[in-house]
Amino acid sequence: MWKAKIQVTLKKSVLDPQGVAVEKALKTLNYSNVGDVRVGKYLEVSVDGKDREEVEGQIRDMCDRLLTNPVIEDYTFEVTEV
Amino acid sequence: MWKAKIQVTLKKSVLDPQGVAVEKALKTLNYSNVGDVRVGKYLEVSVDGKDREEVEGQIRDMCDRLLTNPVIEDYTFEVTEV
Amino acid sequence: MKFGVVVFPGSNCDLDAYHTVKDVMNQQVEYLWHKEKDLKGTDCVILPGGFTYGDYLRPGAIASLSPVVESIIKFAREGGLVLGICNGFQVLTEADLLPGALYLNLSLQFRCVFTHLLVENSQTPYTKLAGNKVLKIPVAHGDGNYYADPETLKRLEKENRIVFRYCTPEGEITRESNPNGSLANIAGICNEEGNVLGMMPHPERAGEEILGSSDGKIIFDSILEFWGEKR
Amino acid sequence: MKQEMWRQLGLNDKEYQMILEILGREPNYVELSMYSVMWSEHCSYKNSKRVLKMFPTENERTLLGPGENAGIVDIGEGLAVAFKIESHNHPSAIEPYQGAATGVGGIIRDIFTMGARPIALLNSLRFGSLKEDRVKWLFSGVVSGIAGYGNCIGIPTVGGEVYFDESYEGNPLVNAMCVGIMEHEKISLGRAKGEGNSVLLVGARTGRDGIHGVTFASEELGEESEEKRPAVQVGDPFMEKLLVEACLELIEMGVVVGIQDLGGAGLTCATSEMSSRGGTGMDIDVSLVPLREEGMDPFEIMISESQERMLLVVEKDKEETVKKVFDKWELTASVIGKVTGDGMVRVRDKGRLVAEVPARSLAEEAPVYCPEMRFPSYLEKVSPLSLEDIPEPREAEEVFLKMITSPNIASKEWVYRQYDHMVRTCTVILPGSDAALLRIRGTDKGIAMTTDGNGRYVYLDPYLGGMIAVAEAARNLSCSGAEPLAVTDCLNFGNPEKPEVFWQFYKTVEGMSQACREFNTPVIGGNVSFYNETAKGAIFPTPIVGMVGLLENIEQRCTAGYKKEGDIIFLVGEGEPAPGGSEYLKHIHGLLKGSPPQLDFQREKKLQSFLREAVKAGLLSSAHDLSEGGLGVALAEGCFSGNLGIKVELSMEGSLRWDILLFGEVQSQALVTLDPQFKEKITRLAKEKGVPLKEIGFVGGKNYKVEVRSQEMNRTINLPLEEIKDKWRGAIECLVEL
Ligand SMILES: Nc1ncnc2c1ncn2[C@@H]1O[C@H](COP(=O)(O)OP(=O)(O)O)[C@@H](O)[C@H]1O
Ligand SMILES: [Mg+2]
Repeated sequence: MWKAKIQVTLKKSVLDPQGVAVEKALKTLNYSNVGDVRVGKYLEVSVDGKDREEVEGQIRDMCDRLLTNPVIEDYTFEVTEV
Repeated sequence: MWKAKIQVTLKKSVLDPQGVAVEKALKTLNYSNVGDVRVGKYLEVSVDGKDREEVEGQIRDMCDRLLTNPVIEDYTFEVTEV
Repeated sequence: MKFGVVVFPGSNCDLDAYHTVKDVMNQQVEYLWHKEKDLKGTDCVILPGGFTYGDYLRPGAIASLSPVVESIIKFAREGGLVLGICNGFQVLTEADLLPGALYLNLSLQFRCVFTHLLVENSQTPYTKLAGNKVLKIPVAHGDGNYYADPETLKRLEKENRIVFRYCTPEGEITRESNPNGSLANIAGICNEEGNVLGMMPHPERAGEEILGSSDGKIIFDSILEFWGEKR
Repeated sequence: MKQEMWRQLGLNDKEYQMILEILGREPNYVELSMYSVMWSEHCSYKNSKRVLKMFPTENERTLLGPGENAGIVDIGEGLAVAFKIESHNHPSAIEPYQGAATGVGGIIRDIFTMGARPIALLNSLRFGSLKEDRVKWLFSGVVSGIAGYGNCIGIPTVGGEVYFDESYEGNPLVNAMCVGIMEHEKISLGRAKGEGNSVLLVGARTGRDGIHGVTFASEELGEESEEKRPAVQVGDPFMEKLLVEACLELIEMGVVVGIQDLGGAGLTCATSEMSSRGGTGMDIDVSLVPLREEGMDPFEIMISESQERMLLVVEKDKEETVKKVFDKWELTASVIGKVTGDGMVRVRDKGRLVAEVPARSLAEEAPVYCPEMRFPSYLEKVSPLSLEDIPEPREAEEVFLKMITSPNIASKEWVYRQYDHMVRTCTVILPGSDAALLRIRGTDKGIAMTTDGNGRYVYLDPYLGGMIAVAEAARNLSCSGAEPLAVTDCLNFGNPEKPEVFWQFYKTVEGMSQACREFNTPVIGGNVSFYNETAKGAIFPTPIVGMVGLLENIEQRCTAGYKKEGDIIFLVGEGEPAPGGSEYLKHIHGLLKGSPPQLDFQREKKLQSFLREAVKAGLLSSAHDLSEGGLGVALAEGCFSGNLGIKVELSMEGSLRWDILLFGEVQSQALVTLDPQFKEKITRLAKEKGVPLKEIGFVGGKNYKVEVRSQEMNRTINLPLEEIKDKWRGAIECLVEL
């Protein structure tokens, strides 16, 4: 069994209204040292598979087909055996 | 400058309707080897701070006060210097 | 009696609550700006529906940290009447004035429909006149799925703090009548003292027959009744 | 300058020559970019402008016709309504949620720009077949995007339509309409008046989004569209909510000289249009524009389509007032320049001049074309239809069940329950009837609104189809009791450079114009969306008519659902149902053929006037027009929304077949129900109006029971309401959610 942890964020060039709102809120809470904030999605997917390579390929595939929209989002992920 | 990457997930005891939906959708796309899926939030926060310890303390603080709701959510994070 | 309707950036049912109190109930009402701590001597604070701060991060989360909420917490602890509707309910849980949390509807979709509510506790200031009635009141939200851990839930049940549950028009508690997947069909709860009520359905949208129901008025009538007796 | 340069930006060689002549020199890259976006089809209407002149644009009620951000109509007591519809098809095709959301955001800005408080949203949607996975993704994404934006900003989405047909596969249509209300004095215009006045940019920061978005909207969708993907933007309804409040507060204070939203072509469009309309110029400095990203080039700043921004012109000494109001709403307002008197738009970067062009040459004086037209050859193939093409089905009940579960007829509740249609507590007729109705606080009045457009009809006969779109909208309003006021339209077509497409376009507008004249409903604004094509070809020509009507007394209103047992059901209006272009023909027999139902304006106007008066006199329990699915479906819809059964008997004359009688389509007919005590009165009214009236049954029981009889045959559909209602309600959900 493998577990993939996937981070999805809006592309750099795309406006992230949530990030802006959270950044502002943190500043009102007196965290004046806060810079840029981005808010995205986080997914954990368990998959069966014979080796890392296969699993990574599949996860990439899932991200491209369903989990993200490349028009506005980027993603990264790590896979660990469990 | 430091960057914190924060993963927020629903607590195990809380039903995750998004996770269920994604799992179902993946299975319809013929990923029959998919097990449990959890969907959460991912945040990237840039902060200024003198050392790792201070920064980690602050991030924990932000998570407890605003970024997560302890009634339903858990979180983990990593901090890297940038 | 004097009501105060809180306005946050992104509130959007403030106008409706204001209208219902003023034009339907003929009571005094003032807007309370989120940045101000002064509650202007109001007897009942209404936290209206909407999307405070866009509901970004979590509904009600950012709003719960505002200056006006600081005053409302104090006001509530002193026994003041606080009614949180929809987003207002979410603010109240985020501010820890009410237990539990409201998160994503089970359907993953926003729902705007008329629901029926069984009044489980008619001893609160908000339900005095509601007997064991079934009220027809609409919901409109994406995050109304109520969650509390098992102990909290047990306590709520035991202390009779579940004020409204979603039900069929006949008053039966069924899965189909639950629009968001809420635990135990919970639509509204109160604090231990009963002076703070949070509810997902919108009584201010059901104050006049022309809008499809005037059952929401019973809640405002109850508040007035309670206030009259108290004085 | 190299040829590739302007061609890449979508300008042709002749257009480049024009620019040389206007400037008397070569343009630099900033200037070229400005021309390229302003002269795109999306901004300049260069292919459609001449044709649109056919529309009537005025009557005794219009306060403002086309040309500004939205048209305005008087509704009495010093009040007026502003409304407009707009497409966001291409962005929605590649990012359905954000594409649709930003479409809603854009149309709302068009309304409050005019000084009106937005009070309602509608949307008209078209998708391919729901059997396709990608269509499901598009459909659910678009609906949740509309919901996401409208719900958050707190404007109820009260109506619209959704249709599914293969022709829209790969190129869905997403048209959003917004209606606002205002006092006459508050009308504000997108005009830069007064030399020396300040120009302010307010709202969101400017980023690199949507660079060349209008060019993207003015091309067919294809492989390259994938490359141009950053054209899609993310909407921020929260920011827009604050913008609405701040701008309306400013307008209320009377300090706004001119105001315009930034939509397609961003700052370039706003500065040049405002100057052009005001007969002035502008001098702005892009280094004063608050940016979201570092290192943006002046040309990027000038054409960025970042959402949730507005351009304001105010008197010099009012700058501080503006800033104070925007501060309160936690928004930024930045002075970026001033109004000048010489008609030039000058753009500077830290003082250095980077562009200098005549405002009018970008806006009003953009090139205008007369594309070639040709009668489409497909029409010869699809027009003839004979009854022999349509085998008579054996089972009436089976056909009926198939009809009511067709996604085009099934309940749209799956869609509208995701929209907050009640916020602002003014929605008196909720989604599910023929038209939505809103009360107007402080008056007895109500305003009704609807969107309509049957692409299939228009495909089969653009002229007739265009007329029907208008007639149907007016009829839907009349069913609620409202008097039609005016029209806003969104014309969705294929590539206008193809002569057959342009012929469709021309004929449709001709038909719509004719109908608008007949109903005295001028077109006060609208939008054209061309290039709705994929490799498989163009979409059905799809004009969407958004219409608003007035009810003087909101107590005198009517809805489509049956109200009580024992009411009599009447079929009113003249007309013979026909199979051409019907849902029955397509869904049951798989045919797209024939002529759409005929439309006779005299009959139609009589029917509508009868309906309005009957509602006003309080005679009717319900009123519902016949549309897709014909009589059989209309009868059922009354049951579904009223939760009451019916018993109906229809006798057939002549050569009409039962399936055509029940499911053929027709214009100028409606179903009304009423208490038996009003029978005499309604008969008298119908006679007065010259409208035939036929009693066909009554409301009652727990079944939908409809019997068709002739001398030779007898067919009965007798099904329990509860069962068929569940099927009708669940059909779309079933298809979308697997
Ligand atoms: N996309 C949509 N958004 C909101 N409401 C919709 C939408 N589609 C359909 N509706 C509502 O569903 C009801 C039925 O729609 P439709 O069958 O198109 O009506 P009609 O044929 O009378 O125009 C109407 O009240 C309409 O406003
Ligand atoms: Mg209709």
